[in-house]
Amino acid sequence: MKKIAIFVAIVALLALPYFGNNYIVRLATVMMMYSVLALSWNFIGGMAGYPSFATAAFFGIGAYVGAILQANGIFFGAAWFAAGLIALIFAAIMGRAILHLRGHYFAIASLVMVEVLREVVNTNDQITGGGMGMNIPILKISVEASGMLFYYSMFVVALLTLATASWVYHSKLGFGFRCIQQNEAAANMLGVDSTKYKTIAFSLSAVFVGMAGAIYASWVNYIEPPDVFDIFLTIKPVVMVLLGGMGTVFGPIIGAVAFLALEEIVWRNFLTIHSAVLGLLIVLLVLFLPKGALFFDYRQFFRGRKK
Amino acid sequence: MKKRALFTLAVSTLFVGLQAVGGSSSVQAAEKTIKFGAPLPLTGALAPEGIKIQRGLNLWMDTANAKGGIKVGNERYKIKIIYQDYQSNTPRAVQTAEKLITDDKVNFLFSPFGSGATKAASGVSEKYGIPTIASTASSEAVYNQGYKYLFGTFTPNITLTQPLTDMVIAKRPETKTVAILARNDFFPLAIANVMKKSAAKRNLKMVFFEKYAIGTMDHSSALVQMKAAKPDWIFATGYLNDLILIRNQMSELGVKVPVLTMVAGPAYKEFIDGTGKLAENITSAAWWHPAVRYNGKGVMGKTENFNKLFKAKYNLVPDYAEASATAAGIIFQLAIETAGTLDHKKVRDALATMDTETFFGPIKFGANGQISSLKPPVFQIRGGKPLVVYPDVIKQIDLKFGIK
Amino acid sequence: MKLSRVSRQFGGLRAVDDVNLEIEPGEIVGLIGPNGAGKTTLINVITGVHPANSGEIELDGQRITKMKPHEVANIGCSRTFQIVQPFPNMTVLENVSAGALFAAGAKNIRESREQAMEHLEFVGLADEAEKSATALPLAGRKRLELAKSLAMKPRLLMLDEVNAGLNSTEIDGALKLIQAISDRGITLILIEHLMKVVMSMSSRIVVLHHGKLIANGTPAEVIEDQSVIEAYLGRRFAEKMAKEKNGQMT
Amino acid sequence: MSENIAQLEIKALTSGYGEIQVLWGIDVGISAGETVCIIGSNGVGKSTLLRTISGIVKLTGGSITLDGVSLNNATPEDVLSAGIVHVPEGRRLFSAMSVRDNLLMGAYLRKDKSAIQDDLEYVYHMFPILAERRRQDAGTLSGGEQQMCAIGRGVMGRPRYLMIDELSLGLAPRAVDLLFEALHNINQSGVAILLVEQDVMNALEFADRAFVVDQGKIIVSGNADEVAANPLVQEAYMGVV
Amino acid sequence: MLYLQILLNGLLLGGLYALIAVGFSLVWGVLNVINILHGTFIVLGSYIAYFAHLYFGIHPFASVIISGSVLFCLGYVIQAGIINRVVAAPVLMTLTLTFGLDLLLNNAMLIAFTADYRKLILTDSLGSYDLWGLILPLNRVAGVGLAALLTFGLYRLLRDSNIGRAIVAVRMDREAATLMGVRVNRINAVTFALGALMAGAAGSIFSIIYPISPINSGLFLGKAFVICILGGLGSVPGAMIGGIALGVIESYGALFFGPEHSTTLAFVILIALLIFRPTGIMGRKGYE
Repeated sequence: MKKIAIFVAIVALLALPYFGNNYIVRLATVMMMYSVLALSWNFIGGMAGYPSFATAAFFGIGAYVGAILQANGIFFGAAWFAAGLIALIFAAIMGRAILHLRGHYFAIASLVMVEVLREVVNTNDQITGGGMGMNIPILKISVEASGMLFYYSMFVVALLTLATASWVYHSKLGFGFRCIQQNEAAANMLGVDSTKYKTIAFSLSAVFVGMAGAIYASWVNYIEPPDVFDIFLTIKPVVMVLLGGMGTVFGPIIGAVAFLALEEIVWRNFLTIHSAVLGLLIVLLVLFLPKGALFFDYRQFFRGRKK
Repeated sequence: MKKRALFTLAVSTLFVGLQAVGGSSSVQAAEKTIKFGAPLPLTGALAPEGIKIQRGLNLWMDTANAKGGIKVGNERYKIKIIYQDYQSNTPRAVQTAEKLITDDKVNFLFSPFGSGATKAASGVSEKYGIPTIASTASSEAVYNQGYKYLFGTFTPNITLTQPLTDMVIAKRPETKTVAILARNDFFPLAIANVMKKSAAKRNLKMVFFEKYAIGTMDHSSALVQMKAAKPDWIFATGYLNDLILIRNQMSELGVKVPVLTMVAGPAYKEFIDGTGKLAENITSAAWWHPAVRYNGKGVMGKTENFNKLFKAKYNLVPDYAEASATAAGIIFQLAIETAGTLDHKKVRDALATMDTETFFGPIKFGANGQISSLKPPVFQIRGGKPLVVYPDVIKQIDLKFGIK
Repeated sequence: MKLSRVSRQFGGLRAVDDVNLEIEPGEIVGLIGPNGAGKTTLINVITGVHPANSGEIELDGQRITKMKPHEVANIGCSRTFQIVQPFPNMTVLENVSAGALFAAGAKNIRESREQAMEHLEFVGLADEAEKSATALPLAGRKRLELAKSLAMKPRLLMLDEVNAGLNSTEIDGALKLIQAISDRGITLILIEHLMKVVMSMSSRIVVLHHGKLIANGTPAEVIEDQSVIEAYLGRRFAEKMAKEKNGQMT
Repeated sequence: MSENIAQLEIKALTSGYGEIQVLWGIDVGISAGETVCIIGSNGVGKSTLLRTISGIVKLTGGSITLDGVSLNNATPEDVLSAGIVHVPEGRRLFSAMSVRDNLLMGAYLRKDKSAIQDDLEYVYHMFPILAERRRQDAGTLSGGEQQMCAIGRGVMGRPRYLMIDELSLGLAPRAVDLLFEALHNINQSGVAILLVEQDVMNALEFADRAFVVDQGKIIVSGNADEVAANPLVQEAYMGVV
Repeated sequence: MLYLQILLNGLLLGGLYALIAVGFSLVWGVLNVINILHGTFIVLGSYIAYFAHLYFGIHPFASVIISGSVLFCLGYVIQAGIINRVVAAPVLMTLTLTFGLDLLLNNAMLIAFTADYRKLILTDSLGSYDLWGLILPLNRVAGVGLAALLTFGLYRLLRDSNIGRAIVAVRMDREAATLMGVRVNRINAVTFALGALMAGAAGSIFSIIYPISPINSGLFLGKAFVICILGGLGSVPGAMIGGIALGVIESYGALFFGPEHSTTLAFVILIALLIFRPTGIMGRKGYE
């Protein structure tokens, strides 16, 4: 049942560019990007239970690494891959430094990472263009072809993230994350090397986001620090995961899709008050459904038959 | 369970409401309309600018529609501008532009705010071949991308700083040194760099050149250093809030200077309101000023008429951003009426060959699409009003020195 | 297991004060003392939660003084908590398999589940395997805690107040279980507030008071020890008892 | 003693935390001005009993009444207003607050400013060391002084019933003697005292009556001297008969 | 002289920063809630001062009372009505909630007041005073003086009043406070309201220094974060020391590294502090 559903979904998404117009494809690309962000945050925030606000930092790193490499003539695919790698290394190093903090302190340390990086990029204008932003070489292919290229690229990264999430969830690693999330001291006593596990979770939450950031940069052709180190990039995945269900495999994706749908509808119809409507939704969500709006249905759906 | 039900109810009510709102607006298409897309930063850091552009565009739309709309061949079309907020986020501006083209199927597009976002979004309109007018982009880099469908109403930045420099030196030959404080952001930095060039050309010595971060809440360190350098001329760039703060702190710290130039802001009423007496004698340059006098074609007619209509609608004196937005609309209208069709290619050609005059000034685009005919005025704030000091044709008052 | 001159301070308080102790393989050692005597702190020191400020700890000749908790766990030294700490959002089986997976080196989750199931059967919780850990009553949770520790395949197991809060039938069950664990050759340290419980089980009893080791001997020796009685029942009660005893003798 | 009519009446009280039941039917009655001690080993529910009376823990069955008025659904604030003050285990002083501020917190619900001042003087008189250290942070006091401060804080609530959890825990004998002396004085002023204590002999010597709790039930009760002689007491503590 | 002047500037800036952070820190320390709304509260205070001055000619230093009271009430209602429902939930929940509320309130302000920058201009500005070459900007000095007075007032309130002691007590030991008869929910609401009051008062004072726009809320919030970590959480002296430290660091940072790097410097110091000394300069000991 579960496998059929996933298969159908993948086929439908693969076929999407042949049916939808450019705007739909663009929206679908955003959806894939959101899924990557939400799934990634879920590693550290949902599974390991550390309230990370560093997503925008990884995204920005990815975007700038990808942009700089491409500006220096590196093939775009290689640049994207390298961007993910650099984000991963950065997360591993920073994770070592800040993962001993707990609760609010960790949240803020991760948030401040975003601020520091934005300022660093802003002031190193020799490499990054600083406040002038950066242009990424445009691919010499047709509108439709480039739309499809970025859609499929984002799709592949999303699938990769999902596959990783699914694997982690069912492996020793994910088990360890869940132990840490529920009781770190007890997990330690059971032999979980929590420092190592947390660092892995943090790194996992960075690598795909870094790639997505790089693809995004190529896609929009132009990036500037406030846009890729945007605090909303940090908050949105959290809301998506809250919406879909923390610490689950598919929850983040469902949350991402739901969030995008809401965002689009609200954005289109409430020109001047869309952020208020979004705020209201968040408030309602936290007050009435702290476990995730869509948490229960699909979980039952997937789990029900197994036992 | 109860909570979930409640939430579902809330969300579904919201959805129904949304659909209702979304649906109703697209129903009445009985009369013929031309759709213009305008991605604007209506929220976020650039919201004040976005709202200005919206004002300018709305004035054009309402005035033109009141006169029957745009005449295409023998038919008259009503103007409909579809606004989309891109939340001051440049990539979102790109996305929004594409949405307007493919989803809302607009006929023509206005650019987002500023050079950065315009440059980023221009790729989209070029891709789809949609004629696009940028009302607030001045950097040549925007127009030198080889795009065919992008036109802009602002001359290059150097046209602002060069006349200013020439004039200051002509009127006050003892001016030898200049200090620049620039916001580390696309346009402010660009204009600061151009100023540096203009100053170098006139052999002014640069005694201070610093950038400040976006969101800086205190300029006292920079100002104290600047004061110690004793410049003859201080040139500060940034947006309204930065410049108001800088001006106030200059006064607090007793920074006195013969010439103080600020870009971009002093032309705005909010700047003069926000600095009061301290605004006195600040010089600035902009692409337009309400004191200019052009015998314009199109629905606005003369500059005086535009000023009057604007005042009547908003109870405000228009500034260059608002005027440029209105002008962008009129330029579109003139081009469409000349072309006599809505065909993108033909309207584009009409724009490229346009040679006319509007309340905004003479309109003629260079080969790269950037306007080449405009002579931006230099002005100085005197008695709480920005008065033109250059060019001589429309000069209202003589340049005065000394800032306290 | 050997502790030499182990101390741990919190601020000015010496929670564990210069403790020397040797434990032979297979022994059941009762660690007792009144409230706040430093029993749990001593366990925390051994397991690396609050590393010792001074002194050395060895397990089978291996120095573990500076090891982190998970490292201590991985070399076969496990414990239960006084306040039971199951992972609340996991099933009973998952809780136990965590121990098998991380400390006992089960190859994969399936193997750890199989091992876990054995341990659950051993402690008599096999029927509750799929229940949520929080759904168990207190006695069940204590058993779960035991199963978790056993799943780690420990050489040395420290049981922190496994009987606290249980009624007498439950305690009897627990004691049988502890005996069975000991029969497997696992060295046990029983931390108990109650002498009653440890009396029957322990081959040796160690008494802590104010962080200091005040007695170390067989149950019979310890129970007669003046300082132990004083630590437990208060000074006057001890004096009274001593007087009574003297009275009987003379 | 037994002719006194119990005013704080606890009947068939059950309570616990979540699904874990700790108290399994406690019956205790305490009259005005009495001193009662509750003894028993760790984890048998003594503290839970006090916490249930003071309203921190909700009772699940039975009843608590004071002068015939039910306190079953009372909030801690109500219980305090009714004149029952709870000095919790571990003192629970506000460690970064001065001694004086801690004492004033005890009088939080009272509005009678001048009387509060008088009571403050009374506490300082009772524990001169607190007067000396009134400006010092409570966290810097020694264990004995902290307990004095905690009791003083309790007294500041003008209790009719003062419940003290683990008076002598971790304290030097000299301090314990001082504290008992103070409790005696407080009792002399008409305050009933309910003491939970592990130092059995001290407790029994101090109290009029005693209860031994084991596994959430009262297993022995009666006159303090009788209880002291009961071999069950020693068993409850040390497991020896 | 340059260094001295910059020190003075830093101290003055720091005084304002302290006022930004003190309410935020209090709420964080007592309720364990990161109040994202704080920046928006400050802006709202500024608008109140602006309109009070525009329509009634009230000096912003006097309108501190008005904006403080309005914000106090608003804060009380928001806490008691909304935030209290999840006050015990994990960090993520309360933070997301206040983030949502902030979107709501900030957007409401945007519609009500537009994003246009406004600035309150005093008709009788005090100007500057030249003290042997050291320039004292008097309006700002007066503003900082008032800020210090307000901060000190809060400090005394927390130390000397019954309700203040209750707030501190709740912060230190919730259950023990309950045993003293403190109604924790009410204290939570009062604390949040006090935090909002301080934000509103700060807004009033800032109205003569900073241009006013809803857009500015993020700036204030960012500073509050940094100051809290610098000074340690939940204590008034901590917020003051953190604020002054940040002011001085930024001022000298701008001098030595250039103004574009001064905020970066502050953040770098912050991250270093978090890594090596998460309790802040003051450590845990600092108390109201």
